[in-house]
Amino acid sequence: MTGYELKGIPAEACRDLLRDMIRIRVLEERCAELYAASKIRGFLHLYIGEEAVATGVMHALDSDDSVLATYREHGHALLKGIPATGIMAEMFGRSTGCSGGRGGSMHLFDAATRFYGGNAIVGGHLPLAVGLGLADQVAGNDRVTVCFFGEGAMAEGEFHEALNLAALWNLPVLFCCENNRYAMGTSLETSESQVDLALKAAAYAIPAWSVDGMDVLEVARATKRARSMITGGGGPVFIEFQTYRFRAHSMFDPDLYRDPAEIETWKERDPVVTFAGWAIEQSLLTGDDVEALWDAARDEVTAAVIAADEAPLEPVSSLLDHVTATTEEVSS
Amino acid sequence: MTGYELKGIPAEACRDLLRDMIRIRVLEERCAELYAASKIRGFLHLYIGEEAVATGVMHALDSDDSVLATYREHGHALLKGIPATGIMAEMFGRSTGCSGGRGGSMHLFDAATRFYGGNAIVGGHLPLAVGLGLADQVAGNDRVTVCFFGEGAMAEGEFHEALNLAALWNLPVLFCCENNRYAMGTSLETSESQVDLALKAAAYAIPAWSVDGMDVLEVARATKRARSMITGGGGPVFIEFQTYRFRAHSMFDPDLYRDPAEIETWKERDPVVTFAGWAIEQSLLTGDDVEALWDAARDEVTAAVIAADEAPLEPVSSLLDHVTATTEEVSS
Amino acid sequence: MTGPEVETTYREAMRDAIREALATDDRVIVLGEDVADYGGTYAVTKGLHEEFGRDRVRNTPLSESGFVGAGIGAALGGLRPIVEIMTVNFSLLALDQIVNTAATLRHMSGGQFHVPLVIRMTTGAGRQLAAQHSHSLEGWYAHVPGLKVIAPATASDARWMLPTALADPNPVILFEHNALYGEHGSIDPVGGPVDITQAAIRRSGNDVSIIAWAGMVHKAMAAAAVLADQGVDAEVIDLRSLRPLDADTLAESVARTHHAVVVDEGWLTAGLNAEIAALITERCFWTLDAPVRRLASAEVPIPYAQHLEEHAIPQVDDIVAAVNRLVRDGV
Amino acid sequence: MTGPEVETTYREAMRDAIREALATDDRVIVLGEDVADYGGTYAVTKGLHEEFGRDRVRNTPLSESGFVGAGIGAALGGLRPIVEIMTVNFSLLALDQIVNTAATLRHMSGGQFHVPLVIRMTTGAGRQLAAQHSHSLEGWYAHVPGLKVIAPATASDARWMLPTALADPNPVILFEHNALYGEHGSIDPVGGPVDITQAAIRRSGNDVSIIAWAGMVHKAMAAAAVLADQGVDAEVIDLRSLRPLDADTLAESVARTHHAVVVDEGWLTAGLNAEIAALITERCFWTLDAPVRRLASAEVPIPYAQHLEEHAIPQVDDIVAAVNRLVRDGV
Ligand SMILES: Cc1ncc(C[n+]2csc(CCOP(=O)(O)OP(=O)(O)O)c2C)c(N)n1
Ligand SMILES: Cc1ncc(C[n+]2csc(CCOP(=O)(O)OP(=O)(O)O)c2C)c(N)n1
Ligand SMILES: [Mg+2]
Ligand SMILES: [Mg+2]
Repeated sequence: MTGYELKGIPAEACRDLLRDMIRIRVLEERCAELYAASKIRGFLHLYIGEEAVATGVMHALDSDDSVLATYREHGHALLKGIPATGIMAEMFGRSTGCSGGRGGSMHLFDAATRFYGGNAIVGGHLPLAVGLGLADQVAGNDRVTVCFFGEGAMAEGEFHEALNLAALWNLPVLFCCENNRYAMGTSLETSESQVDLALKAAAYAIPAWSVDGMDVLEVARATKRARSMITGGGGPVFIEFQTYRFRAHSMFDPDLYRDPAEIETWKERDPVVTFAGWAIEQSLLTGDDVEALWDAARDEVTAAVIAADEAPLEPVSSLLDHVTATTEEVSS
Repeated sequence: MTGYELKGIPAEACRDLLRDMIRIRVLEERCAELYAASKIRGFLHLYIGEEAVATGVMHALDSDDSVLATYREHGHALLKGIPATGIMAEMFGRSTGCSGGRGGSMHLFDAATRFYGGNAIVGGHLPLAVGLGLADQVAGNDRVTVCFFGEGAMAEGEFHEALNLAALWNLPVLFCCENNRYAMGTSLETSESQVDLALKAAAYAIPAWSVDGMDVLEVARATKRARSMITGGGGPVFIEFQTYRFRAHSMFDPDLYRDPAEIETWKERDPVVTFAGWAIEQSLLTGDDVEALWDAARDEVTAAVIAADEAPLEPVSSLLDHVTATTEEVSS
Repeated sequence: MTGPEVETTYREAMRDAIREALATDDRVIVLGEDVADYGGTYAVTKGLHEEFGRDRVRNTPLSESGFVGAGIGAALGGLRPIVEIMTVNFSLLALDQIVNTAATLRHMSGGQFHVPLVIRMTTGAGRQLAAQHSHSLEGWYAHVPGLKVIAPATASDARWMLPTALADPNPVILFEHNALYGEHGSIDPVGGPVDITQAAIRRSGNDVSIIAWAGMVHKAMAAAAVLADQGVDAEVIDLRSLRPLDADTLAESVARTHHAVVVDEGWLTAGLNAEIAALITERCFWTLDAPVRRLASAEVPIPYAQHLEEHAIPQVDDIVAAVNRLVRDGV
Repeated sequence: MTGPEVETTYREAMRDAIREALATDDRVIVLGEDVADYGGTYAVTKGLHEEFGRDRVRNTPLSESGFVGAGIGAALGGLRPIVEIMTVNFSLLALDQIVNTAATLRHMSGGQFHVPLVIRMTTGAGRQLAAQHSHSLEGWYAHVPGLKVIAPATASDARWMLPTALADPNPVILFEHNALYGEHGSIDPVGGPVDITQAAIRRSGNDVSIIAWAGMVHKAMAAAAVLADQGVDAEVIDLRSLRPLDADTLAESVARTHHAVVVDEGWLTAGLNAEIAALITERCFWTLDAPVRRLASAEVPIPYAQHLEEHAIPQVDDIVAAVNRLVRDGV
């Protein structure tokens, strides 16, 4: 059982953290149902079990910070500020989707909140994060670029190239490894010869540490610390968040490679349930408060589903839109 | 000044080491002349200054070991056992060349001695070394695959992917980094955020150390030690050899990026000159012995040049040969 | 050697082929992301690690360049690796290894080395996987001297093209279309290696030659059935081998039908469709009644939304319409 | 706006273009291996780091995927990066970033983002650099929706195509042919961005249209001079833009000359040459007197030996011979 400790986190922030974890959980569970109902198609990757990571990190960021994530990004998108309606409509392939229906589950984007996807080539977005950091450094912005990726991505060459560049150029980038111990069916032990992931960052002289990714308070604290190191000019930071996905990799995955007992053990540390229990125990929240959060999340997601279902499709005549941009489009 | 120490190296081996360093030096200097005379074309990368690395390593290997190198590989090819005639004819583009004139300076190959190039995509041959090691492991050979590459290659993703695979699978591969401090005009400091290169191997849980690459005895000793760890089943080893190239990167390089004083300082540690001097001082060799080694090397290379100059060209009608293999070709 | 045909799926046929290779040749290993416990992204290698062990059916980390390069090295070292890249989309990460090493080694060593390697990967769109997971880049691979490129479209070819590929001393790229795995078909269980120098005429006809491969073969066949009802007798040619191309079969067919339509799931511009059109035109300029018609995907990164994706890719109706226009109006 | 022409080289013209971009737009940075102290592999950026500092003319480690991806990110973040990949051969390592990210981001975000990035790289063979350093893969890039692809063949275009590319809100791939850097030419120092929607007719003629780009333009011009002496009046078209292609100029020319020869330094099969042949045939089927003739490199990894390399690549004599056969014998 996670031993939550408030430390510097304000009590009212706990409610917000719980609320957001619940919002992700509800969104994801609804996605699973909608996939079964064929309303959502393509690949669908759920974040259930890992909510504390995105939630803790996002709460420690400035709204102006840039965020990049993988194809398992609904939660990150939601907390970055994309309305559930935009996310759901996207997965329904509707024109009101946050990517106009062209991206789907794996490619949520939002320029307004600086959410740079939704990237489906494992490791491919790490160099992008470096470039965004470089642009901020050149412009003198004190924004941080936060890049989420799985532990599986760390075996890709891009990981190595991106960390080296970020460190060489002292860029304001926070690398957030969501170590859920599996890359599809490949366990960390068969993916990395060195399973102490923070050690890898040392190969680039990047400060790095490992954090309990099931403890939303620890996640938030670690991120705050990293962010202030970065905005203080200390260059990139790497954090490994140790977490676990409770569901299969995607809706196609029969999950043959994990011991059900292992899954159960991790479920005992369910970040939403344990944190809610602790908050009640600590009298930070009442049981009714928690129920209200679930209700609100359900209402939010239900409204999004209804809106998505009613939303229009992009006309077929628009198929070739947005392949290249015109000067007029980008200057308007 | 390098403080050579014999330690376990037999005295007669010293003569062989010196002989081979001299052979490389003479070969390379002749190449430079032949390039100026337009007898050799394309890109030409010289190994002058770095001879102790290839020499020390090669002397510690079994003749059955496999070797892969970069485009700066004439010396490695020579010591692996490709006759100077085959090397020179290759650079002349003749049919008697070790690659039939199709490879040139950057692509010396020899199946008989297990010399797998001559590879001109920086970092591209590291995964090949992993595969050769895998084939040996599967077949139960106790061969070692030795892969040379520059420090510049360590920034490429392939380095990272290859080391991880080799370590994960415990393969018999020796990674030899020839750290000559520059990748073309890019200094190590602008190429790597972490300049302690052996530390990078730790990120893959690979044993690693750094060796004075100007001291042929140290190079040989380190390689012996690594080789026996590997053949003992210990998996891959990484060695950084600290060295320096006395010439420009290639014949096109005006060498604008190095301080001439830096070059001079390193030249004081010329591996051929200092080792010859020490061997005489230690009475391991006489001055005449050393002269004889130079003479023999000059004769060897001169003969190779004459033979290359007289050698036939491949007929133009053979242009499309060796694009794909036929079953008959490979089974014969 | 032939025996009684049995019903199976494209996926199982492929698996049987791999199983046979593992069982009959010690040098064969299977390498790739999730080929073991997960069973392969498309479940092709499912169960094989239990049969042959994790050393021979070997999971790799996410590192396409690294493990494809390792496959090349292992082939050089005497093994016969079957490397699986999950999809052609990720093969871009390994393209340097394939083009600069696998395809060049033999030539640049003056014929000393050869690289007997099979690289399997899925290709194609149609499953709402969006822009980064829907490429059809067969034409790129078909461009490269030193490679052979094949694309089984039927269960039978899925079963019997792998032995051909494994017997080949060169790097062979084997494309499996992601929409075909569930396709049923009958195979000859004791058939034998397919002759990949020959394109397969899947349907004979006299009015038009429809040329396709992989997923598009099935759409071409469906179109031919519709066209038959409309009085147009279409010949359907399944290329099977994309490098080298069987130019003779194409030329012979078009010389008879005087009309050709190429159907390519990849993008139009500079796709393999262009090569086929150019090749046919060179060989049949004087017998063609109209220019070769090219049907290919719209010039757009494949969108997620189903209706948009459908319109981006050539469909049966598009083929029917194109053939009708070509045969009746000459355009 | 035009001024008196000045003599320069292709290399210096390119450098002037980059210098102007750095001087007039703060958002421009130059990124790549050895662009600073070394001066660029082909000395194009020589001295610029002294003028503009190492932050704006920034050396990268050997990590093509990493720094190209960083360039894409920087473009998203508001910069106008000019990324140099030393040669097209190494661009294979960055192809995932270019194809899966740079080319898709706009579409898959529903038009929210754009990637104003210029990627420069040298291309071509002819310098005895052998199989891993001699590719001509322009056709691959020309295949990809979301990219624009240009290839200046003259000093003037080298000077004035970069401004066009930098003004474009999309990723633009700019190919420089390695054999052209020393070419002299006159440029208008106060010219202005080239209209890359238009191919350039480098020589007007009535008997045959020779279509080329980059290094092959010069060989086509030399061939046209020889052909003129032989009584054949050749038109030479320099494509300049490889994506999009200026199909109208091609069609208009071939409708006049009735004969077309495409000269491609890349390999024949499924090369850009095939697209041009197919495109022309579609537009001019009824006015062509013979099939479009494709001249391209032999299907072999480019060998080192000079005589073999020469025979692998289309030469002036080959063009002359092909045109003569086409114009006189119709093949
Ligand atoms: C380059 C690349 N190779 C393979 C894939 C297929 N794939 C998608 S997700 C995945 C596993 C990634 O694992 P990890 O990075 O740990 O992230 P997680 O899914 O666990 O969040 C794989 C192999 C891909 N999308 N991109
Ligand atoms: C992938 C790739 N990128 C760039 C180049 C061009 N290039 C050739 S050698 C070289 C420098 C390599 O430096 P290093 O690895 O230190 O080896 P060294 O030349 O010093 O022996 C570069 C950039 C290349 N051949 N391959
Ligand atoms: Mg994971
Ligand atoms: Mg170096």
